[in-house]
Amino acid sequence: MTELLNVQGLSVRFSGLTALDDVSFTLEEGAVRAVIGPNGAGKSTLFNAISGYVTPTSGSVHLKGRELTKLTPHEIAEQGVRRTFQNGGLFPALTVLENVLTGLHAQTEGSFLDILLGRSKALKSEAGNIHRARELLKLMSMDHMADTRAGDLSGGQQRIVEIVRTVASDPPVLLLDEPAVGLSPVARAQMMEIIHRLAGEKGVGILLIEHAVELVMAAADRILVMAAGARIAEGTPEEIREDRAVLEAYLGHS
Amino acid sequence: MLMQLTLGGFAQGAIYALIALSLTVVYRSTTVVNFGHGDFVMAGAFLSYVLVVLAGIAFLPAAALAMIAMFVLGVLFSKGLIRPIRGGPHIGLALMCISAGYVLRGIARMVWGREVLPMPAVFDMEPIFLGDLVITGDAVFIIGTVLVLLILFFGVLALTDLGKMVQAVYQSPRGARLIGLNVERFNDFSWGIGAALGALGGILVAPVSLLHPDLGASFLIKGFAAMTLGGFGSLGGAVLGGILLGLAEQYAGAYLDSALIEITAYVVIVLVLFIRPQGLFGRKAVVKV
Amino acid sequence: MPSARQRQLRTLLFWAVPALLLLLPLATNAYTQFIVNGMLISVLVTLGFTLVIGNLGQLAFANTAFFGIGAYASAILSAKLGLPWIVTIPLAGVLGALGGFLASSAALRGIRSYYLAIITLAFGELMRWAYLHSKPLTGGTDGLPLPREAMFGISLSDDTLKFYIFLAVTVLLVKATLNLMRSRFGRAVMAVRENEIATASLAIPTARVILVSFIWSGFVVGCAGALFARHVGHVFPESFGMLHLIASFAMVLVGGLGSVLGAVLGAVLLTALPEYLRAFPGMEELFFGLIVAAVLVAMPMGLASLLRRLSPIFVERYYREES
Amino acid sequence: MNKLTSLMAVAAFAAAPALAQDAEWETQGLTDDAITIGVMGPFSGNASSYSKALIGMMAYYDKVNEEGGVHGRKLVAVQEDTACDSAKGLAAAKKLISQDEVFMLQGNSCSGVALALRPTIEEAGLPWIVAHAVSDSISTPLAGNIFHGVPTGSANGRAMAAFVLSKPDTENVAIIEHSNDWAHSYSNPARDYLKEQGVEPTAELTMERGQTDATAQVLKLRQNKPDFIIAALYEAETAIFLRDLKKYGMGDIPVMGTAGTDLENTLKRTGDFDTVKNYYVIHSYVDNLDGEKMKPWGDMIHKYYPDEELSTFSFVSIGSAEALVSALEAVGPDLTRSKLIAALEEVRDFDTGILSDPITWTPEDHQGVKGSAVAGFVDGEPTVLKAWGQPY
Repeated sequence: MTELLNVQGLSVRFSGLTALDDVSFTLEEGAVRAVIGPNGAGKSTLFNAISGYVTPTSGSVHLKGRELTKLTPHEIAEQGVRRTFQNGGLFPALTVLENVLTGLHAQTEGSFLDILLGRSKALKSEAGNIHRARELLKLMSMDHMADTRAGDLSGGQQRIVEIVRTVASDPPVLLLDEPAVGLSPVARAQMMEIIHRLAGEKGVGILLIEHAVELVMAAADRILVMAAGARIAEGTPEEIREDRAVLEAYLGHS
Repeated sequence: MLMQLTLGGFAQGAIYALIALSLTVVYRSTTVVNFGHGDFVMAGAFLSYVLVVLAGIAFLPAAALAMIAMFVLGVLFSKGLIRPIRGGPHIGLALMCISAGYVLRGIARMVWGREVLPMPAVFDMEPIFLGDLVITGDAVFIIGTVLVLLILFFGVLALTDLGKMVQAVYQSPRGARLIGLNVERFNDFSWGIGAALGALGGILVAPVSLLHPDLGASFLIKGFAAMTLGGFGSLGGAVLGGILLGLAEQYAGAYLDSALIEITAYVVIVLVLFIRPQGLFGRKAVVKV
Repeated sequence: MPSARQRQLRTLLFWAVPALLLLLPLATNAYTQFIVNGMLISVLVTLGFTLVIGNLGQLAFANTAFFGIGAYASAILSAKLGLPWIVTIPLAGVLGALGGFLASSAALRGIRSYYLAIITLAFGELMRWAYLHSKPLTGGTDGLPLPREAMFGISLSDDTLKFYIFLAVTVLLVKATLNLMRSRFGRAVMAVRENEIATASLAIPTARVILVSFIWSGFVVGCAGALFARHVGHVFPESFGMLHLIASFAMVLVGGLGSVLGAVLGAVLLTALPEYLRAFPGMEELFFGLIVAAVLVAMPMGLASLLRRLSPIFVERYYREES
Repeated sequence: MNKLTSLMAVAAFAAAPALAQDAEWETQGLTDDAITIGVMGPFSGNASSYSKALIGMMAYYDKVNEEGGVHGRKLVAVQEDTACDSAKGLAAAKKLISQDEVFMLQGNSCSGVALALRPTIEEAGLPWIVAHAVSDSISTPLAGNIFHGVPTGSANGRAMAAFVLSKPDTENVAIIEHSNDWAHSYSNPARDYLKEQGVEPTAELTMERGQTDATAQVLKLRQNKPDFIIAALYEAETAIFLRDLKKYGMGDIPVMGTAGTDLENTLKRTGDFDTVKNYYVIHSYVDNLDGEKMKPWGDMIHKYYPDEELSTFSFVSIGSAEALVSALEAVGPDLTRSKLIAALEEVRDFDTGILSDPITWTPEDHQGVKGSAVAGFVDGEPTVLKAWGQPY
């Protein structure tokens, strides 16, 4: 399998506090890697450091050999590492379709001037994107909601739309920040299905933060366990289930 | 000349400090910046005029009555117009404040639009000459009143139970709600205090100035500049910022060019926000992007 | 969503309105024509304003500054450099855009919300001070008269001629702004307002979106300033003070925050209304104050939201599906 | 006028004044028993205190009407608000001209608005008597239909400077002013006059509207020790400036103010005679405001506007109204706009009984009032003066 993401010795320190301590791992095409750990373990910091919202103190992130470490969030997204947000990153006042279209921003052709003048180049590209967005929504059986305000959707629907928006541009790497939180069992199953399909059919490399253990165990090929900013264990779900350090980390905090 | 300018700067700065403080009181508890505050200041001045000149009440009781009236107006404004749109975008709140100010100004204009009103001098004391320095009754009166008020204000805040409660709310409104404090009512109260303090600014200016409905506009900007300079949200900073702005105006006017007095406040705002957005004492005034 | 037929109807409506307006001078006298011309200017000012405070969600009050910059640019370029006025319109727009760039530089330094409001207010007043104290260029307090000029053999003091020029500029800029809003750019602008952090995660350069919004707003309002310079024929510093801000606010709000249709409606209505209030001088402040307060409480999304409920053809979507 | 024809004949539109001089146009706004007069003024906005200036004129119309009008016609004022804003003022003028179709215009207070109006009104061609705004550029260069019925800025400014220099041994003159068109319309001609007389102002200071403190300015003046100060400040700021001047021990320096202020109200505002005893103002009238010769005029205003608080503004437009009525009388019953303009240009040395200087309008010069008296306190009484120490 081709390596997509290569994280080497990533550390983040805020005024003396170490939020992320020398974390390294790789993510391959079609792989699902979960990151688990108690609250404050540094999972979100890891995501923020990879996606450019937090500047790492040391270490590096490469996508297919290209360095991402010094790039801004939108540049990293443009390179093909896209993420969702724990608290939901949808734009509530925009419709579902508009939300998905924002995910295709960088894929739309036409300069500012083309847009201003309504030139056909910009219009054609826009029409193509609208078509694509509708197709994607149809795949998720969300096409009937295309003109609903995103803020009016249920929590589960919002999560799905956010994922549709995030994968609309076919990014090679996807960072999912607690995609199943607050979802009903049915919606969880649907989310699992989506994750499987993305990884299995499209070969997307997925990095997943999740608290729902059964989802993690079922979805992930490998699991990275963190505590206090550092990696304490890594392995397949089976290995992790047996790992003493993991048990201690969890028991010690609960 | 330096001493004289300093005294004049303190007298002007005391008024700015009062206005900045009253803006800050509202801002700290409600996170709303009252863009109509200048007109609250004007309304205070006009009310005291009505009570002194038209109703024949002595200045001090009239001032107290005007402040009480403005307190009530502030509370009503908070209850009636701010509460319904709380939690909405800042734009709505800013516009609501501006429109309230316009209503006050419109009323003043309807009644007094065509007259510029004089207020009888309050502290008609013979100026004291200390060598080159002239100390006037007005300056003593303004600085004295503001000083007493500040001591009272910060005293209450630091020493009484009420003050400690207020500080607790400033720290964490959610925590305050948890311990059973009625935050809504506390916000109404803050609006009242803000309006009353601002009105006092107007009342103090009234005898040394003349009254017209546009009186407030320049004070609003001065208040903003003082707040920005002292650090947004810092009560002590607002006071200090006001004094410094008063001094800066006087020095700039005398040593550089008198045309600069008018824009000192604007220049202060632009420079502070660009160079040191947190002001002298404030928390950082910028939103993280 | 509007059906294909409704979309056609909407396009038809969009062009029918200005087409019908071409006949308007038959029904007006010099006074009513002057008021209508003023409405067109207000439409542009409101449009530029609503883009920044409504769509982008930034509390920037630099609108009067852009307007003044545009008006003075037009007056100076025609009076001092002898350029034909019509040529100064886009140039005034460019200078207004420069003002927009300055305002955005504050927003991009993280000066947002109330701080942005205060610093942009200060910016506007500093500009006014600059007009007052740059006498050789701006005429200082005496203002700057625009030179007499004719186009097609008709004097530019003629309100009918001005109407056709103003109408053309307004339709062009409204159409361009609509194109903008119904493109990826328009969506990005809204996205920044809704959630700036999430926007960046979608490969949208948020800083550039903010910058370009301000620049376009400055351009539109700057062009409006050039129209205003010719509308009045004489530019004074007092025309660009804080007092004019409330009228702009009221127009944005009554029409509907962030709506192009709303900008047009609000500007037309609230330019006309004070003329009906002429019989009650001095009531304007009270009136605008009460209107804004009432709209904020009772109808926060303005008239555009009422129309939207009336018919889906008034629903503004941030994408464009050509039929 | 048929709108369609004018629209198609666009070229004719450009030549509107020429086209407009037809018979119908000549008597627009005129009936057998009424002459409609458009009265523009700042009835709202932050300069609305100047709308007082139009009261005297309208009271005079009422008086004339009560006495039977002019050749049987009543003078009907149609008021329009300019809010002292150029766009609003233009709308007001266009409304009066093309919607209300008034016969003529009289009034307007704000110079900026008047300057913005000038091209429109000049093109429209109907007579306009400027009854308060002072800027010279309103009536110079000559516009055939625009007449200035008050002393202009240059007349006032020169009168101010001349009075200042008429005080023996005046060498050191300082100027303090607002940075607005109103203040400059006084101070610039005063500067010019001083320069002609070889006097260079030693200090030029600004004090903005709304400032409540003049310490910095006064301290600068204290270092400067001027013999005379020219103050082009509004009422409120004048009072503050004088008060601070006295506060800092400079109450003995004479101060020359504009026609925008008067002694009586300045005294009322400062509440202290010592503060204003060395204050002089441009005073375009024959007597002090509560003097014997002004009393009938004050009574006239109060007859029709009982609640009016009298100030120097209240009287300013009466003189031009008198001149208008005399010209209307001279034309006779067959009134037309052209005849009125011709009659106005015949007004020579017209003594209004209220303005200190007579009104003269000639075909070459429409600035009717060439000078102005000054008022100051003499022995504690407001007194009209011709020059330093010389009563009017």
